[in-house]
Amino acid sequence: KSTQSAADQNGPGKSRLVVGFSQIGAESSWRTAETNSIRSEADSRGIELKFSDAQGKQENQVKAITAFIAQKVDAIILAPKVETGWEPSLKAARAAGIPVILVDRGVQVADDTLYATLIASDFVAEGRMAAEWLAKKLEGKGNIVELQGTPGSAPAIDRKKGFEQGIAAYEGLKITRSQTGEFARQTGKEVMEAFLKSAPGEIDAVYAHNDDMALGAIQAIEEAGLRPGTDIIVVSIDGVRDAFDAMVAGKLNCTVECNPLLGPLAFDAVEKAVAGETLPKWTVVEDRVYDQSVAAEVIDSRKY
Amino acid sequence: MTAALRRNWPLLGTALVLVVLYAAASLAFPGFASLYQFAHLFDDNATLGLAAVGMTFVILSGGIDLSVGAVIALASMVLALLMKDGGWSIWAAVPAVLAMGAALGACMGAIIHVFRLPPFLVTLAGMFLARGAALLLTPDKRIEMSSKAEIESLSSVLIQNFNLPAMVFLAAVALAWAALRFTRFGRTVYAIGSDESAARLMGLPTASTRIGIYAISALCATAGGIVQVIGTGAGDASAALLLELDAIAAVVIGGTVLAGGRGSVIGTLLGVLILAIITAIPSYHGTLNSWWTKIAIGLLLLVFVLLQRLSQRWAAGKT
Amino acid sequence: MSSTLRQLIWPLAALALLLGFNAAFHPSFFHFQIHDGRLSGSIIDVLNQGAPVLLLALGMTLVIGTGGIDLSVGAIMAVAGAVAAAALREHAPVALAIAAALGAGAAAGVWNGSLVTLAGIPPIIATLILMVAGRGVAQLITHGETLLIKSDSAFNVIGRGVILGVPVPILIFLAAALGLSILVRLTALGLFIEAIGGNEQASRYAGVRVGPIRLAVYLLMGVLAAAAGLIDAADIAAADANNSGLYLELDAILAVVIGGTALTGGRFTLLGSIIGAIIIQTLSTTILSFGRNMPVELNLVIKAAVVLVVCLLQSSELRRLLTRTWRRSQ
Amino acid sequence: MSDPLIEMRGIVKTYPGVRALDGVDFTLHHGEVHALVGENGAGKSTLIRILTGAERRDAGRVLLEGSPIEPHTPVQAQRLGIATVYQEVNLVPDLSVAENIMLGREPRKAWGAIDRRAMDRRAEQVASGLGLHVDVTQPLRSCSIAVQQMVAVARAVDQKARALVLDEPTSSLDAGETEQLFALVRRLRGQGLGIVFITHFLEQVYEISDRITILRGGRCVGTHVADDLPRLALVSLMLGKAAEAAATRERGAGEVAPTAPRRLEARGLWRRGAVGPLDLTLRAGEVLGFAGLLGSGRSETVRLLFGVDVRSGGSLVINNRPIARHSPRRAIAAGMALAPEDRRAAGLVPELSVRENIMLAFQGARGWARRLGGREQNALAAKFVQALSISTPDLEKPVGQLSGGNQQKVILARWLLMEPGILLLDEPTRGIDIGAKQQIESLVDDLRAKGMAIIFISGELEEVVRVSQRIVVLRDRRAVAELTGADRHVHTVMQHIAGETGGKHV
Ligand SMILES: Nc1ncnc2c1ncn2[C@@H]1O[C@H](COP(=O)(O)OP(=O)(O)OP(=O)(O)O)[C@@H](O)[C@H]1O
Ligand SMILES: Nc1ncnc2c1ncn2[C@@H]1O[C@H](COP(=O)(O)OP(=O)(O)OP(=O)(O)O)[C@@H](O)[C@H]1O
Ligand SMILES: [Mg+2]
Ligand SMILES: [Mg+2]
Repeated sequence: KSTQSAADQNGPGKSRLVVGFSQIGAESSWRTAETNSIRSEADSRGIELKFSDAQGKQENQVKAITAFIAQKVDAIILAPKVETGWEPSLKAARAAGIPVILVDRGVQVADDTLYATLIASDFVAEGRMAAEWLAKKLEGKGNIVELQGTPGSAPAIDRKKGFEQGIAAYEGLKITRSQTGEFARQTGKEVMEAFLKSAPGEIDAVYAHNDDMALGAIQAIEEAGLRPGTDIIVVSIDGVRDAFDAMVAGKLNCTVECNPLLGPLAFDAVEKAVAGETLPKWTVVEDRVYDQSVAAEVIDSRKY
Repeated sequence: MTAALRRNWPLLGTALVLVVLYAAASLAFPGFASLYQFAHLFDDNATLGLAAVGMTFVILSGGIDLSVGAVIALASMVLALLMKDGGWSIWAAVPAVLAMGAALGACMGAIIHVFRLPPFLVTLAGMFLARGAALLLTPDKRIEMSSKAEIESLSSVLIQNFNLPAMVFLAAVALAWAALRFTRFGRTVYAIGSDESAARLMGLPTASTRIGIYAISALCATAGGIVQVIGTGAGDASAALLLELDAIAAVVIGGTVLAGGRGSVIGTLLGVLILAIITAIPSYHGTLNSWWTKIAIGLLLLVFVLLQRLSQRWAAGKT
Repeated sequence: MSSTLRQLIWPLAALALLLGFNAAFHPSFFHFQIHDGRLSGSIIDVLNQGAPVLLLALGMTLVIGTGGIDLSVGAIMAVAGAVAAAALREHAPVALAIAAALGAGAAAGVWNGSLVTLAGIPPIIATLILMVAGRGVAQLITHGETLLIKSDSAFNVIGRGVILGVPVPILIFLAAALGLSILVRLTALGLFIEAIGGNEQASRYAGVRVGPIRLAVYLLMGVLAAAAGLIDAADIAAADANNSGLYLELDAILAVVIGGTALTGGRFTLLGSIIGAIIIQTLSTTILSFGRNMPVELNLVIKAAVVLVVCLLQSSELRRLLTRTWRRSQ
Repeated sequence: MSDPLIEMRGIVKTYPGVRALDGVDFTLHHGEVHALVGENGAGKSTLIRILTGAERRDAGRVLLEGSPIEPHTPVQAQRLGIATVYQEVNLVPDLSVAENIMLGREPRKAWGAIDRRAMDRRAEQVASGLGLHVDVTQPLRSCSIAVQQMVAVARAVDQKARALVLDEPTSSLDAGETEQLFALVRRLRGQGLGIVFITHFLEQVYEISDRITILRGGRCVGTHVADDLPRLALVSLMLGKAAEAAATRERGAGEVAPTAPRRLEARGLWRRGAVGPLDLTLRAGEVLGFAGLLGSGRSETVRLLFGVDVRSGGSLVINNRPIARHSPRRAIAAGMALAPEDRRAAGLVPELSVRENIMLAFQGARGWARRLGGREQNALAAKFVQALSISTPDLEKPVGQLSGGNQQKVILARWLLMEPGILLLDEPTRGIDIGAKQQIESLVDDLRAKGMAIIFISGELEEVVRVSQRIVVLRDRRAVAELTGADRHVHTVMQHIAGETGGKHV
């Protein structure tokens, strides 16, 4: 096997698997949970992990893949920042005989044999689940404001698309305002403040593309003298620990889980790919809806 | 001979650090010394490199250009828009985008020169303008076009592991070197940076040169944007955020004095390579969290600048 | 006194124009109401949300006055927020957490100041180092997570509290502005800063303590940035190492320049910088309050226009050109 | 008679608050050296800047060989044949000597690239034609000011000029270099060039010029053939009053009693690559003059004494207190003051007001916390503005807008306010008109009489001899002689400077 010699170099005596992991960054607690999951899984399987944090820049991810290829790792795990621009890197990896496993977001390539598999949630489905829960809660009628994720990112596009599909069936549900909160708590809060100012008393619900923005919005609502979770329904996606805390406190109504604990799935795929097995192109990660009714029970079992 | 050596000391110092850094990384990490990685130091940093080449002109003239990152993003968006929505061929779109970039830079240069405004501010305004325009172009902030055959054929050009972006970068370095050393324009750039009022009194064309300097900087950034589209197959309105700071760092590490008048584009090339190595190392090391990467880059920058200060003092002490 | 007024006339005009625009298209901008004993309304929002930039602009004025610049203030904000949140998580008393954060800001300022004064590194590069590494330090403290602060913690008063109907961030800013004005004009600090910015070598020959004063100015900047970071963290009851203070250094520098202090150092005006910061914040608030009719990105374009226009208005060169054409046409 | 080379008629120029030129007429003929003289702020530099397009006139006409010209920039003036060497050296320090001479006119190869070798060769020729022998490839910043000045002349001369303007070209040249420059000027005059020459050295005016135009307060008060205008008449035209004192000042009082308290004592003081070792004693109530050629180390010595430069060895005692680690602050605290030679770079903060510049050192010594009140500041500043007759519309005028001489006086005011025991004056009279110069000289006398200890540096030997009780001659960065009493003669000093005293070195 061509990677054997590299493995020898890296691990004295025994041939440990060496895997490169190019992560986007540490911009949210969700992503940190994903990173930790992959790291601890590598540890427990005795795999040497080359971790590289791109600090939110695709350029850095391209550099990381270069470095992984030059080091002749056995496999590469890539959490792509955006969907395009990976072709040259993926081709180089294939030329070097290194399989690439994509996690949490897909890429657009003409030739889908360039990567081994994608392990990710279905963002469109998440948006749809959120919409369905909200429709039920509002009984099909109400004004919704939307806090979008970073413009152009796959989760922002898909969660918007899924949500719009979900509410399409209900004529009484309308998105009255929609603006980007950049997936960040502070921006989420500022945008929500502006929403509340410009349409006082007309907002029934908030749909946020992630928990951080929802938590910012909750504060804006409180400062405007309203009760989040009661006067204005708040729905978001991700299911991080803070969101469960907020649900227990009655301020957040519902969060759609987007499971970041991809480590086990990812390394299963790595081992299979290195062994030469073919994998399905998309391994869908199962997500669930959590609302206040179950929050208190499950909160202690949450890992992130 | 020794005089020439002394005059070029900052450049030699930078080269020395580069060699030591490269050697140390090669010894510490298997695979680092490969031709593949070497070529990719240029490939993966071509956009930064191009921006830094343009920035060299600006800093040599005693100015600064904060707009380059935004201009890169704008150029990539406009190119993608022209080709995708406008149906332009790449051979028509590239010159058009280059012309747009140069015009934008020329405008900034003209405002700086005519109204005697600080470059920091004018280019900061330019940065907001270009970034804002790029973001406003499409609601998605990104234009995918990897399926375009023209882009694909360009992105697969490869000579000895060096791809098109790397070649454009190296060509820009060579051109800039010749322009700075062997043209009146180039010498006037140094003269303006050294003492602008003197340059004016000496009858040098300060107005056209200053406008040219900022046009070149924006032109290089635009080329960086084009190269980025070729490399990634997309126009991206949030590309190259704060890349100007890396470009400035590369120029300064390359021995060009921020106050202007002294330095060279060869130094900039070395500076870009040093930054390239520094950012590649964490991927080899493999256990650094992102915060450690940031801290490490900060510290390396510190060590570097301090070394440079010491070498400057040493050189000054010798004269 | 009249020369100060002349200096401020253009920034004031720009602010008036902006407010006039709001009055015309968005009359509710000027409404005030009292809500739960809390004064609210867009104008209060501007000051409240603008408090961090206002604090940064105060410090940045002094730094720029000495001919320097500080790119690291955004990162210092993140560090301060992280320190406070980490301390609170360890059940430190609120006062201790605040002191620790301000101390961290002071340390960052001393670091910057030392690089500039002792090592002689140009300020833009010296502070670039901390701009890059500082956010890393903040993330190191928070382990990359958003550190939550208990929503009932007394700490959050800094960001959300109200005293006599006025939001606490505004009060913090007012106190800082007043304190700094006194410090700068009733002592000789202002003269020394302007002398150093105007001609460092001459100041040294005249026996001004150039090094210590530079250092003190960066230290002050660090403390003010930390205060801004505390407001930011208390406002959202969390320390967000990734986003706190991001790009705020640019806004602060802009505020100073729009206010009429030259980037080359020397003569500075705190009042001008305050007006500059208010202009910048009013812009964002205006655009946000227009909702979906105006994309947020427009903020950037308008900011660019404002910067250019205000700078052009202040440029004596433009005035010279205009008077000349005017005279010719006569 | 053919048209004059240059004719300026009724030139008016106002700056905010100042009428710098008020209807000035000036005529320059072919083949003459025409001196332009006047007190500081008389408007000489302004007139020149208007002639050369660096500044716009408000009214008036400029004719070149009979036809009106309107140069908007120095380049246009240059194309018309008017070349200029400005008062402050205006070259590009980071480029090479050759480039500074050739910039804008570099020889180029067929395809437009600069032919650097040809350029160096050509520059070498031009420079050596002027008696300037330097490595033309070295950066200009590594050359002395004198060499830089010569390079500026070389550049101007090499441009096929018809008229050459020299604004105080000799203020930082030593006698030999001045002579070299004059030889060149005469040669150019022989070739038919018209040369405008500005200087404050009256000897030089008479040595080189054919005609003299005198400006006073922005007005032209006369143009005379040099040989027909007695010095005294010239001086009184400049000052607007009979100024006999200027010509008849007595040599300074005799020796100081060896019992007078020692203010400053240096033993074996030196700095690597700069000066010394040096032994020096300075007593209360004496003026110690430093004489020497340019670059002999006078400025470096006072900088060392003041703690600007760090010494490599030796001891220094100020007012009986040994000074170990030295700095300007310590020097000031010990009662020392230095008016530096380069007032633009090391003296003034140009955008700060006259008041603030005067108060700077005083406030610096008080520290930041103890600010002097506004009223006291105004009173003190006003007192010194009056005492030194600094001409400024008000105390709040930015000092950068004053003329050179008045700027120098502001620096003196700054230090006199401190009532220092020891005053170091490095070229306090350089670039200053006769009136101001005389004032400063008598001020030095008064201060000495009050018991101050003063070190006085001047490029003008007569002046050093006039004001000092004791003269230390420096040569090649070392003290080579100390002259007291009757030895203080210009002639003796010159012999020591030249090293012609039979080898008995101190
Ligand atoms: N840029 C300026 N702005 C305002 N006033 C100025 C400016 N330049 C010169 N002046 C004023 O114009 C007058 C003439 O100055 P100028 O420099 O021509 O004098 P000068 O004769 O060359 O004096 P010096 O011998 O000291 O060089 C002075 O009162 C000076 O203060
Ligand atoms: N003509 C020259 N040739 C070479 N070096 C020179 C020349 N003039 C000055 N220098 C350099 O400049 C340094 C500073 O000289 P310094 O200013 O102390 O001399 P000075 O006697 O005070 O002359 P000045 O009359 O210019 O004040 C000297 O150490 C010398 O190295
Ligand atoms: Mg003059
Ligand atoms: Mg000297």
